[in-house]
Amino acid sequence: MKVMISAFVAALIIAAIAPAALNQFGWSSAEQTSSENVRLD
Amino acid sequence: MLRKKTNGVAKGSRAGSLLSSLAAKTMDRRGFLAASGVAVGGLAALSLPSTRVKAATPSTQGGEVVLKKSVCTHCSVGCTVEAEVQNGVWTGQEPGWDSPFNMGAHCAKGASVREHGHGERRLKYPMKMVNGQWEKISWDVAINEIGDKMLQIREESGPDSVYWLGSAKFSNEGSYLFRKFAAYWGTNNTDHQARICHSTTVAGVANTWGYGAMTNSYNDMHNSKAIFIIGGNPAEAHPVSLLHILKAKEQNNAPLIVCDPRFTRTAAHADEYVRFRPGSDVALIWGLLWHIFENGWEDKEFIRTRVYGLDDIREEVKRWNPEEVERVTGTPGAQLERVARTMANNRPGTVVWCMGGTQHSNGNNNTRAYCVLQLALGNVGVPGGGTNIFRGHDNVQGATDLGVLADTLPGYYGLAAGSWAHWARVWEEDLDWLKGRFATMDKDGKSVAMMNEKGITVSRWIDGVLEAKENLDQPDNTRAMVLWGHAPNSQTRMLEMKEAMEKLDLLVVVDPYPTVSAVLHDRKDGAYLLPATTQFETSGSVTASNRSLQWREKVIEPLFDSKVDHEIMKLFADKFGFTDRMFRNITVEGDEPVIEDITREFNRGMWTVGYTGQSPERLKKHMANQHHFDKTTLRAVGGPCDGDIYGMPWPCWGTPEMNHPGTPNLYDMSMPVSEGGLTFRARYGVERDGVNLLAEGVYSKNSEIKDGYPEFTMQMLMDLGWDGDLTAEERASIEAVAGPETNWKTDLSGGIQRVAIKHECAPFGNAKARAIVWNFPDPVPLHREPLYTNRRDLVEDYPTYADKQFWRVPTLYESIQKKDFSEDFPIILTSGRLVEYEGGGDESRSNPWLAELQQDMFIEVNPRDANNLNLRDGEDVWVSGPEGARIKVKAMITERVGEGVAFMPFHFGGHLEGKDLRHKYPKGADPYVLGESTNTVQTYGYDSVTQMQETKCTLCSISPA
Amino acid sequence: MALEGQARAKFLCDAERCIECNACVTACKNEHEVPWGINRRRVVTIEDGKPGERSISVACMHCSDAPCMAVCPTDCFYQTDDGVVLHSKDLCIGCGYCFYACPFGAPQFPQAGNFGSRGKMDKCTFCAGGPEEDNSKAEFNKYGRNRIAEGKLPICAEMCSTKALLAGDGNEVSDIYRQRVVNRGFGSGAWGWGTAYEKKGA
Amino acid sequence: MTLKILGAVVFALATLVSNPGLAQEAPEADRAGTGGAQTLEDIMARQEKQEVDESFRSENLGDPANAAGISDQLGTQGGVSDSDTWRGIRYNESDIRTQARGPAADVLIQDGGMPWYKLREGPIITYGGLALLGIIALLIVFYFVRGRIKIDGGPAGTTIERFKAIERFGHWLLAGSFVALAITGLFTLMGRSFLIPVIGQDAFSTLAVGSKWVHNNIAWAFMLGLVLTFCMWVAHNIPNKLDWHWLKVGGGIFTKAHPSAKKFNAGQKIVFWTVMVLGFSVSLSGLSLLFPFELIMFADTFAAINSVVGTDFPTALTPHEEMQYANIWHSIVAFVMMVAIIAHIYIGSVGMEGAFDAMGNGHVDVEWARQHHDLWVAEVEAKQGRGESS
Repeated sequence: MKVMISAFVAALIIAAIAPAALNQFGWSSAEQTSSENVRLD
Repeated sequence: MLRKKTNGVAKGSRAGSLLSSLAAKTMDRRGFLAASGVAVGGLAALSLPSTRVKAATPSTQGGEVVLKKSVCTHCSVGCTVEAEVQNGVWTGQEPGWDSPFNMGAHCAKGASVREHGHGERRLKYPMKMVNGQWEKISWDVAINEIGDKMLQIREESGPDSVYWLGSAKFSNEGSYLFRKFAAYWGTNNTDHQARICHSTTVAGVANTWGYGAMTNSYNDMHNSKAIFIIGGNPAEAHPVSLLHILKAKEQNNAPLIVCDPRFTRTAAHADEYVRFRPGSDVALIWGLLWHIFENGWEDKEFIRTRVYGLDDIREEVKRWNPEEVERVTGTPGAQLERVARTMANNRPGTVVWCMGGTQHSNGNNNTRAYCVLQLALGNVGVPGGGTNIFRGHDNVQGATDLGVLADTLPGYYGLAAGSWAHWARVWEEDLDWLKGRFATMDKDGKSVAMMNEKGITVSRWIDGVLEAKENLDQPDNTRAMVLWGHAPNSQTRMLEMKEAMEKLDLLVVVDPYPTVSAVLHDRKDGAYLLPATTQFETSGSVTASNRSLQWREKVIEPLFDSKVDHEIMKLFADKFGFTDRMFRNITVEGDEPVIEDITREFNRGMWTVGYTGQSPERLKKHMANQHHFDKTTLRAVGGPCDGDIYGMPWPCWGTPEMNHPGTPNLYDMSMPVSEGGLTFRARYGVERDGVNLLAEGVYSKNSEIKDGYPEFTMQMLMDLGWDGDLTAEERASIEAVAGPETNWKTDLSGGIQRVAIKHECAPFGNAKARAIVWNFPDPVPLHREPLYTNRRDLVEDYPTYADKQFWRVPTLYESIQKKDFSEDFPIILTSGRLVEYEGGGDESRSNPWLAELQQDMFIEVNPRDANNLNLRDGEDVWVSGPEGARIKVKAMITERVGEGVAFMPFHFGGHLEGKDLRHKYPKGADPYVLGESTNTVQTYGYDSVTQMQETKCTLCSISPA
Repeated sequence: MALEGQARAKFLCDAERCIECNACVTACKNEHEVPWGINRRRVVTIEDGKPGERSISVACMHCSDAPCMAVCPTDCFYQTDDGVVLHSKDLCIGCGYCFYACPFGAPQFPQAGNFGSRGKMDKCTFCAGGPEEDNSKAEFNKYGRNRIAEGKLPICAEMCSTKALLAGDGNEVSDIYRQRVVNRGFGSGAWGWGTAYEKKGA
Repeated sequence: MTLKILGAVVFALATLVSNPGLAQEAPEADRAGTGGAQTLEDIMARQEKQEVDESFRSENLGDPANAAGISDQLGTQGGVSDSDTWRGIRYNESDIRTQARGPAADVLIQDGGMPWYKLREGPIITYGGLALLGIIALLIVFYFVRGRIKIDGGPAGTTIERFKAIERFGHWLLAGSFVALAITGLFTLMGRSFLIPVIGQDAFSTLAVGSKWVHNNIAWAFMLGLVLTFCMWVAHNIPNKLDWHWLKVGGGIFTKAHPSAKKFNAGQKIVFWTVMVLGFSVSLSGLSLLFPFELIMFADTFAAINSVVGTDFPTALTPHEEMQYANIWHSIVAFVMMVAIIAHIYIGSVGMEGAFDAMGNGHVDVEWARQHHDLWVAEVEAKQGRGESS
């Protein structure tokens, strides 16, 4: 039983950190649509 | 809850009733609108009084909305900008429906000018370079340090070693004050963008028939039966002009003919596209005229009565048979025959040209050739005809008229003793004191007053710095450079400019943006950036391309720590100690001269071009009643401006009290002068080698002199017995000037002009237009190969000029052309505009709404060339020029350019030979978009009359990066 | 849907007139403070640089029977009585389904990645705002200015440099376009170059 | 790749059944009268929702080669009339350039939207929903017919470790996230039809935001669990002839016999491979939805199928269409998995005495083990025996 619970908890933890981790890549449309000659700051 | 909102009667039914009511209310005018090109967009405003109800705005809180009228600060069409201002913040921009120029329309730039109210990337404070870093300083410190340095240079090298470079972005008042300022400083080393824009036009056209400006107007093109555009891409450079061009194309079924090396956006809408080799304009025009003369399509009566010297043209044109034209231009004879016939069968036709024609080492020949074409067809001085020369900047026409030039005082008076005397009278200045401000130099034995010598042009200022002292016709090199509203990347030879900037003792930039001048050089000190405002932060008049003046209201207070141009001039005048003299007749409130007083002052002196009738009061009245003016004739129908032409296009003769309406179309004899009619100007005497230069028995409507006549003088009035019409005051004022010698240009009372016009005569006389300009290097316009040409076979037949010294600097021609670069640099390089940006682009590249649309500098290459050079679309390439510079840009592979020709836009800057200079900008003042400037690889080459730079035709090589 | 005689908001772009000046694009950005990377309207050029080059300005077409409305999992779209297709950013979950469904690529998203959220969808409102109270600050912040409620038409069409972009009641718009074509006759390629042959030049 | 092919085939079938147009084909119209333009028949046919072959328009796009030479009269007009141009735009056949940099900015018009929507709202919801209800009903019936499968002769009392902690962790990671994904997925698919009428839009929107967040993020846990379990159990799940015998007697469910099996019997192997194959596929399509425009896979899948099967699936797909396919495929696979897993849950819990312990605490009754996994028990004991001796 403990194992089962811990697995569920693990699933939730993974879900929680996933977006934070992915957002590091910078996926805003503004960045995606500006060339290397642009500074948007 | 959403349901409630959506089905809610509130929004739904109101909007519903809006659109349907629209339909109802506008039935009657739909026909007109559809025809006039005002689309349904217009329907809303025109049909709904509620459009002007300002209750509803973005933020309902925060005070009521004030509507301010200004004029777009980009190109020369003069689109009205309607700004909504809420407690000093520019919150909204509405279409200027009432403006006869743009009828609500804008291009990408005009539609985004509200960004000036944000000013994110503006230069925010005065800055000083301290060992390589920009540091914030106060205005006082800036003015003092700069002033002291200048006075020291003046001490050591004379006033001519400080170069005052002005701008087409000044208002008319700013321009006039700037030229006056240079005069009070004591130099003619002052100039502005017109030099590298339309100087060859002004010189060529003015010397052909009197005035160097657009003869008709954008609106007048509604009357054109044919439109011939050469070396211009209005669809990108003057988009709103297409509103008028397409109207003619659609309503009159007028053929639109576009001659250009590129298949431009304009060409895409043309009926006829003539592709020709860059730099062969004269050959192309003579090729057209060959067919016209062969078939006798010329207007013989017009030529007999109003044109001088066309026979010499015929001689030259005989050489240009279709075969030779095709050899030189690459254009098939059959096409030119068809174009010639089209122009002959569709009169009146108008000719439009822009930088493509002017920016050549033989640019003055091009512009005169275009004029000759129109003269031969009898298309000048008629509605729908003329030469509609589109100027580039919002006030480049005004800045030219008001003399921000190295070769003239305001009003094209020139630099002769008499000219100075005239302006000294206007300024109520002691002429000898003025003379004392200028240097004199010993030139081969005799001493020359620099006061009467043309200055160095903006295109050559770098040579003023780099050239050996002894080669210059001035006491010393240029040591201090003031770039007051000028983008250096709009000029060629940028590597040498970098060197020049570094050699200077003092570099001063006065501009709303840091510009490339802030980053191009590697100076450690002696450089200053002073934040000027845009024209939306002040008021004043601006002259559109069609010579109409419009009044700008102040939209917002100056942003950050920036100051308006005329205030900065006043601060320098204080520093140099001639404020009291310079502002003798101009009220100064705090540090800011009163704009209206400046307008009134030039009203009192600008007799030559008729800038005398446009008082601030009349200008404001026109702006307030824009909707009273006819959209085609530009004449007010009823209302307080009844009979006036919108903006009183110059010449607006006489004093404001005289109430002249302005001149819609130059040289149009079908109207009396008092209503805007005109003749060709008698500027070159009455006869030459026994040939009469005056008009032959033709004259403007109701003229009391039924023949040609010279320009008016007091003597002439007396001879005609018209002097009785002068008032006592006028007579007194004339006596005070030069008695009987006083002429229409120098009479400060305007009496001579008033009386001449009372008798429906043109004050400047009634003469013929000159097909040959005997005082130019090529009296008959000749084709001359560009300095950098890959057609070596043509160099022998059509060589360029001999090297010569003029405008104070040695200028090279044949010594460059002799050398053959075609081996290593096989591709012809030309340049031009993009719709999103303007000029050097520092302003427009700092506007995110525009910058997002053009993020990468590129070069257009024809697919065949691209494949031969193995370039790929969108990838980086190196472009190298014959003078050793190279730039890294993206390749755009397109059939827009023909084989062997490449094109680059000139708005980019901030990169140099592959290096990104962003870190050198003052913090937070770097434009959103940076890129290489085409002018880094653009080469040497200057017009033989005006020193116009050659940017439209050089050579380059391209290779993958 | 719309009743008999009911006005229907429509855009129409006259390709004979559009010169790709992008005024419609910047006017839109200006009016609604649209951020970088979001394009409520765009201009596309066909056969760029070749004979027959034409440009048109495209945005949300405010379809009578809009696919985006049909597919939205939260049913956040609604249509005004003028046929303007609007949506509620409060209900939008940023799933991107409207983008899959839209034939014209009108829906835009602040986030390029779909994880977490693509952010609230943004698109052309025909300058008619959103569900909030007309011209309220909330409405402006979410959807931009509500010109329709101010008695004006979409800014992109009002500022079009050559009046190529028409906006308003569908019948009005098409009438104007028809009259233009009639005015052009066959002269300016309204039906292609072939028929134009006799009319021009000689 | 094989998975993708499988996917496409299933999808193709789904499309066929869902496409009303194929039911009745409109008669080929004679368009001579209109010079090739559409006729009244075409319009009427379209209004009657018949399938109209539009190639007479979509392929009538003019020919630049007809253009007069650029320097000939009206050479600027090109060889394409305005109506050709508009058709080109309508069928997204035009060669275009735009300065807008957004994704798919160069797609002018894509038609996939409505078919995708119809497929989603129609067959997917209907058949998918029925499948779920069906399997549940089936199991209930089965329960009453067969009852709970007991251990013959009752439990022995002594237990034997069947799954180590890490194995169970992997299983529950997979299982837990799958259930979450299934439920949130169903919200997104069916919420508008079934929940909004009940709880209203605002409440549902909140719920949808939440379920979307869970769905998008817990997916990572699912994929991790998938990998873990695969690595741990793939060795035990290679099919062999024992499985053949096991299947022949139907696992002995009805015969009450106990065909011998190793750690996993054929039934469990089927579940294993179903989960692995479909789980992998659903993850792929999920990722492509998670990163729009980044993972483009259907175009080359279809190309592969076409080359193998000789079908002609579209291979020039707009990003929109890619995502439509991904979305549909995602839900189809998900439904198949849900059906399988529901059955698995039944047999692993109420369906069979002693089965749950295996994943519960990992220790199962020896007797139960002997009956269902005799060979495995033998193996284990042999190991232990050796262990004692050595």
